[in-house]
Amino acid sequence: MNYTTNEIMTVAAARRLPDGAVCFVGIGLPSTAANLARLTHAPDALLIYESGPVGAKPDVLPLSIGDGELADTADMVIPTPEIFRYWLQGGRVDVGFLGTAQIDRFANLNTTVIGPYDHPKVRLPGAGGAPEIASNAKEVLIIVKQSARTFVKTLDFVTSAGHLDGGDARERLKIPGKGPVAVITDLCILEPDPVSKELTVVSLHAGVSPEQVRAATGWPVQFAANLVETAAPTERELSTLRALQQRTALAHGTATASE
Amino acid sequence: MNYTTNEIMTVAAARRLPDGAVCFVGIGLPSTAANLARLTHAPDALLIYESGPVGAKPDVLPLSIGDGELADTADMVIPTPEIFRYWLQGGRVDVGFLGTAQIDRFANLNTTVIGPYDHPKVRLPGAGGAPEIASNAKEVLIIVKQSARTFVKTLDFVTSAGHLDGGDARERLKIPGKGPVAVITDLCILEPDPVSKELTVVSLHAGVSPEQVRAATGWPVQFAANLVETAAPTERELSTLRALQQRTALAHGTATASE
Amino acid sequence: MSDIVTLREAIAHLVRDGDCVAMEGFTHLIPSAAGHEVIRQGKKDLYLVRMTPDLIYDQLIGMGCASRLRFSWGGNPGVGSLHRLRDAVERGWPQPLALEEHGHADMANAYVAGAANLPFSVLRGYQGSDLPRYNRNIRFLRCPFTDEELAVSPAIRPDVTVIHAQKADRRGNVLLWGILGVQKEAAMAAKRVIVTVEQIVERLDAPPNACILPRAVVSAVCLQPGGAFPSYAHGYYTRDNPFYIAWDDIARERETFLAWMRRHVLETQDFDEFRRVLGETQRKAP
Amino acid sequence: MSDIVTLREAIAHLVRDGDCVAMEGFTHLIPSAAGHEVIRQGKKDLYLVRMTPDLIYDQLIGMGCASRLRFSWGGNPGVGSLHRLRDAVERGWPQPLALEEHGHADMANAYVAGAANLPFSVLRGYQGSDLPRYNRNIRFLRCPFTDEELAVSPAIRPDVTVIHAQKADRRGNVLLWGILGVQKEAAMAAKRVIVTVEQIVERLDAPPNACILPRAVVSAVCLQPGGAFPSYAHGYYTRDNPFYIAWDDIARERETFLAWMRRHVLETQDFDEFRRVLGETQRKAP
Repeated sequence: MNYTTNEIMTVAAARRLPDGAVCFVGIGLPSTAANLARLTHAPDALLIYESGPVGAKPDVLPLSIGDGELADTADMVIPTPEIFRYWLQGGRVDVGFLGTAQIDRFANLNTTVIGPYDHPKVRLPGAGGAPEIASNAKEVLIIVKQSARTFVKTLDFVTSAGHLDGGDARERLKIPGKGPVAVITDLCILEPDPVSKELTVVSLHAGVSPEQVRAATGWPVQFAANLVETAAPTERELSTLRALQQRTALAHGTATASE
Repeated sequence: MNYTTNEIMTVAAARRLPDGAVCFVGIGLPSTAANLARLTHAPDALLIYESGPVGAKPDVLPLSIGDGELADTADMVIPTPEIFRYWLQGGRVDVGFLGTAQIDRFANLNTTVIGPYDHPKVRLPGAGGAPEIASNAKEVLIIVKQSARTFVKTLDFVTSAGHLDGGDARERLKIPGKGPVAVITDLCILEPDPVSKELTVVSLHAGVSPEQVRAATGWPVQFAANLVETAAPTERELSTLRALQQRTALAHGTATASE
Repeated sequence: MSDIVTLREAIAHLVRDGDCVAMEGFTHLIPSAAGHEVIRQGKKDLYLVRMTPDLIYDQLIGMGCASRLRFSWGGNPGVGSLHRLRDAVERGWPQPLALEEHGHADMANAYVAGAANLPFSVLRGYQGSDLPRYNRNIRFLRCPFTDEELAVSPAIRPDVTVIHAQKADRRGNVLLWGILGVQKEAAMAAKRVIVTVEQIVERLDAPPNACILPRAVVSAVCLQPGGAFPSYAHGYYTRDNPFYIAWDDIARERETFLAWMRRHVLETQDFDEFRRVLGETQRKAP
Repeated sequence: MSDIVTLREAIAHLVRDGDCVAMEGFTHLIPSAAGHEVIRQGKKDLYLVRMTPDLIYDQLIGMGCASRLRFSWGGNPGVGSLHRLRDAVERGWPQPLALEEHGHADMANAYVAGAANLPFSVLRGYQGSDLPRYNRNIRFLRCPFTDEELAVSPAIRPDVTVIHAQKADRRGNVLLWGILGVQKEAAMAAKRVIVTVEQIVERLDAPPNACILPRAVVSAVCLQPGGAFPSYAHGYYTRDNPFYIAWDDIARERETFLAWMRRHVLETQDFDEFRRVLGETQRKAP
């Protein structure tokens, strides 16, 4: 079965969400992956959106973080402060699912500015919930398209802490969560080295060469000794994802909801 | 029309609640007075009970602070933390209506212990919401039966601040609310002196002599120069109060709900 | 993730001697059945927490289950004193009870802080009150922006919170409505949560923005219709006011209290049998 | 106590130049009609606050109404950038915009603190983030009990909070449901509150424990059906996703933006006329 790089990225990300996990979901790619997981191997994953829905089971993907579909299908809808205070800060979120504009070798994230903060070249939307998801979720999954513009040597701004300067930096700052445990891209899967915490390519998607990954990474990226190929999407994963995206496009009158 | 000392106390207290006021209501006498006010001159008073009802309009008086009748008749029922945080501490309560076990000449209140704290003669129920009602409500009304056991020279314990040691003591501590503006008893009405803040008898209920008040007060109580007689309950006040108490007795199978 | 189990199992597995236990309820939905089961199982040395300790706390204290109490108002609502609480505080019977006393606003804040996983709560209060003199856990700090002085208290983080609710679904999601008190915050603040319910249903059919505790925060759901007696469950039954009045007599003396507890709680298997026996002894009473 | 007035009157009397204004909505119930009226009345020098500034804030900023913005995520949800916000920040057009940037959790906390009349909020967060380096209002303090370090921010206390809701009754009590965002907290934190509503009814007929703003906290209620367009009002109409996409083109260049604002907002009397004119210009568009 043929599939696109976006599809394998989404499928590979979805697979990392354990069934039964409480998952704090960002809009866009994270939301697509989390819902794909829910519709395949993780029917009991509890999806939380920062606008208030807990246990959302959208039939079509939300275009915005506060779509009515999320409220209609949720186990409950609570005020946003409770989401952040009782659920996220409360230590009840197992997995935080994030996207980003820039990422560095220790999976620190920038969603604030390109260029200097006071005279930005590009003013990005900003932190949103990411800094506290990055610190308080028990673990963090990052899903992002890979390019040298995105995977940079030095972030222009650290919005959300990954593994900071590596090693036990998070523990030293007493950050509650474990931080990023995987970065899933359209080319490969990276995981932090157990000791140095530097992102290491552990799995290449079929047909992707190490050179392609190197070219799309702004630092000399490490590859795991036991580098594997990402298992291709199963027919069920692919058909579920495509049906979800088709329903979404039909509902929203757009084909771009998953991007 | 004949009336009891309890009735004139309740009626006199009810009259002090302005129409339209947001009123934080304690159970017992305060609740009776606040509801009498609502049923007579103050139909737009918004009654708040600490268990959660806002805008309660009970047809029968609650026996407990969380009776179902309060929830059924309220404009809304919110969690207790919101009552204390957003409404009381939020500065949205115009009048706090309190009872007490002991009161001193500056209208400080004790509802904690009789005797030493660590070896109490009588362990009273405790603070409840009173300390923060006493400090955060814009003004405080106190309704309590008068006796030398209750009106004491020195409190065994200051649970809730009245005017502390008098004068501008509250301002000096930056307490937000004005504090007690009147104490309504079964004998008289006392108000703090505008400058010294010492409680002063401003109105005697009909048939009560200054000697009776002195005997029921544990300090040499002051009388206002322009001491007046409390206006007798009107027929409407009295019939409304009696009907309320009758409905209450019928509903609860007890005649003591208003005490 | 919540399991649907018997109350006996839930208390046996989830409440341990020495635990900090919050059995909350603001006159509504008081977890009386769960309180009885804690007494039946003879739990010891509990650190009880509650804004408004009432009859079940009087029973737990009088039966020697508790060594410490954090609270803000301890009384029989609408009736008067809790005689067993007073006996423990005034005369150390059946054992001394250490008190940590706060105001309601402070307790409510401290549950909110616990639910939010903060170590302390901030309150605009206690000015001029003697409470901070007797409770070293009420402290003060200055606002880093305005320099105002504010009171702080340690957050409440119960080992176990026990509440009663109207409904659960078969997956363990819990719905409550009416007067909510601090139940939701007490549950969110706790390590383990036990919920007794009036009813277990296929679907909650909750209105929008209802107060729900999702199964992810509930450790055990126990079906116990009538489990809030003598308190009430909105939509199911009303408050048994005469029982609150009767409790004043039962609890006033140690002997009557112990005899009543023996007959009604220790010698009964569960809350259903308690209700049957209580019905019998009440019929026999004059 | 709330009065039922026209939106024009409410904005004229309750929003003043230089005010701190929170027009909240978390993609649901966004007070678009009220935002337009602020622009029509040419309010100046506003200190805007919002977790998720979107199209109406883009419009307010592009029309020169705002000099300062406290926020945590500024974008066109599901689409991309806010071009007018970016132009103000990147190139100071039509005037510079001072940013006070926080995370969502911090903003939500700061509204809660404001509603609770506390001067600051406490957050477990920002460790390792650069945000505190660029926002001097994010500070740190130590817990007086555990010595842990926690972040603090100034509470949000808007002069005016503006929200949209589904229903009000004739006395001015307001009911909203569905995704609530921080609207209730933003309202409780404010000195003055304006609420536009889809409908004014005799009785709210709210379910138990619904999200209600009683008239005691509402300054003005304005009937404005459709007032959340292009956002949605749960139970009334859905989100106009194509308009969000179209906004990207409208707002990308200063000239197209100004022409659009002139034709659709400045030259219309109210939101009803805006909707009519928009319908016409959309039909004329290819």
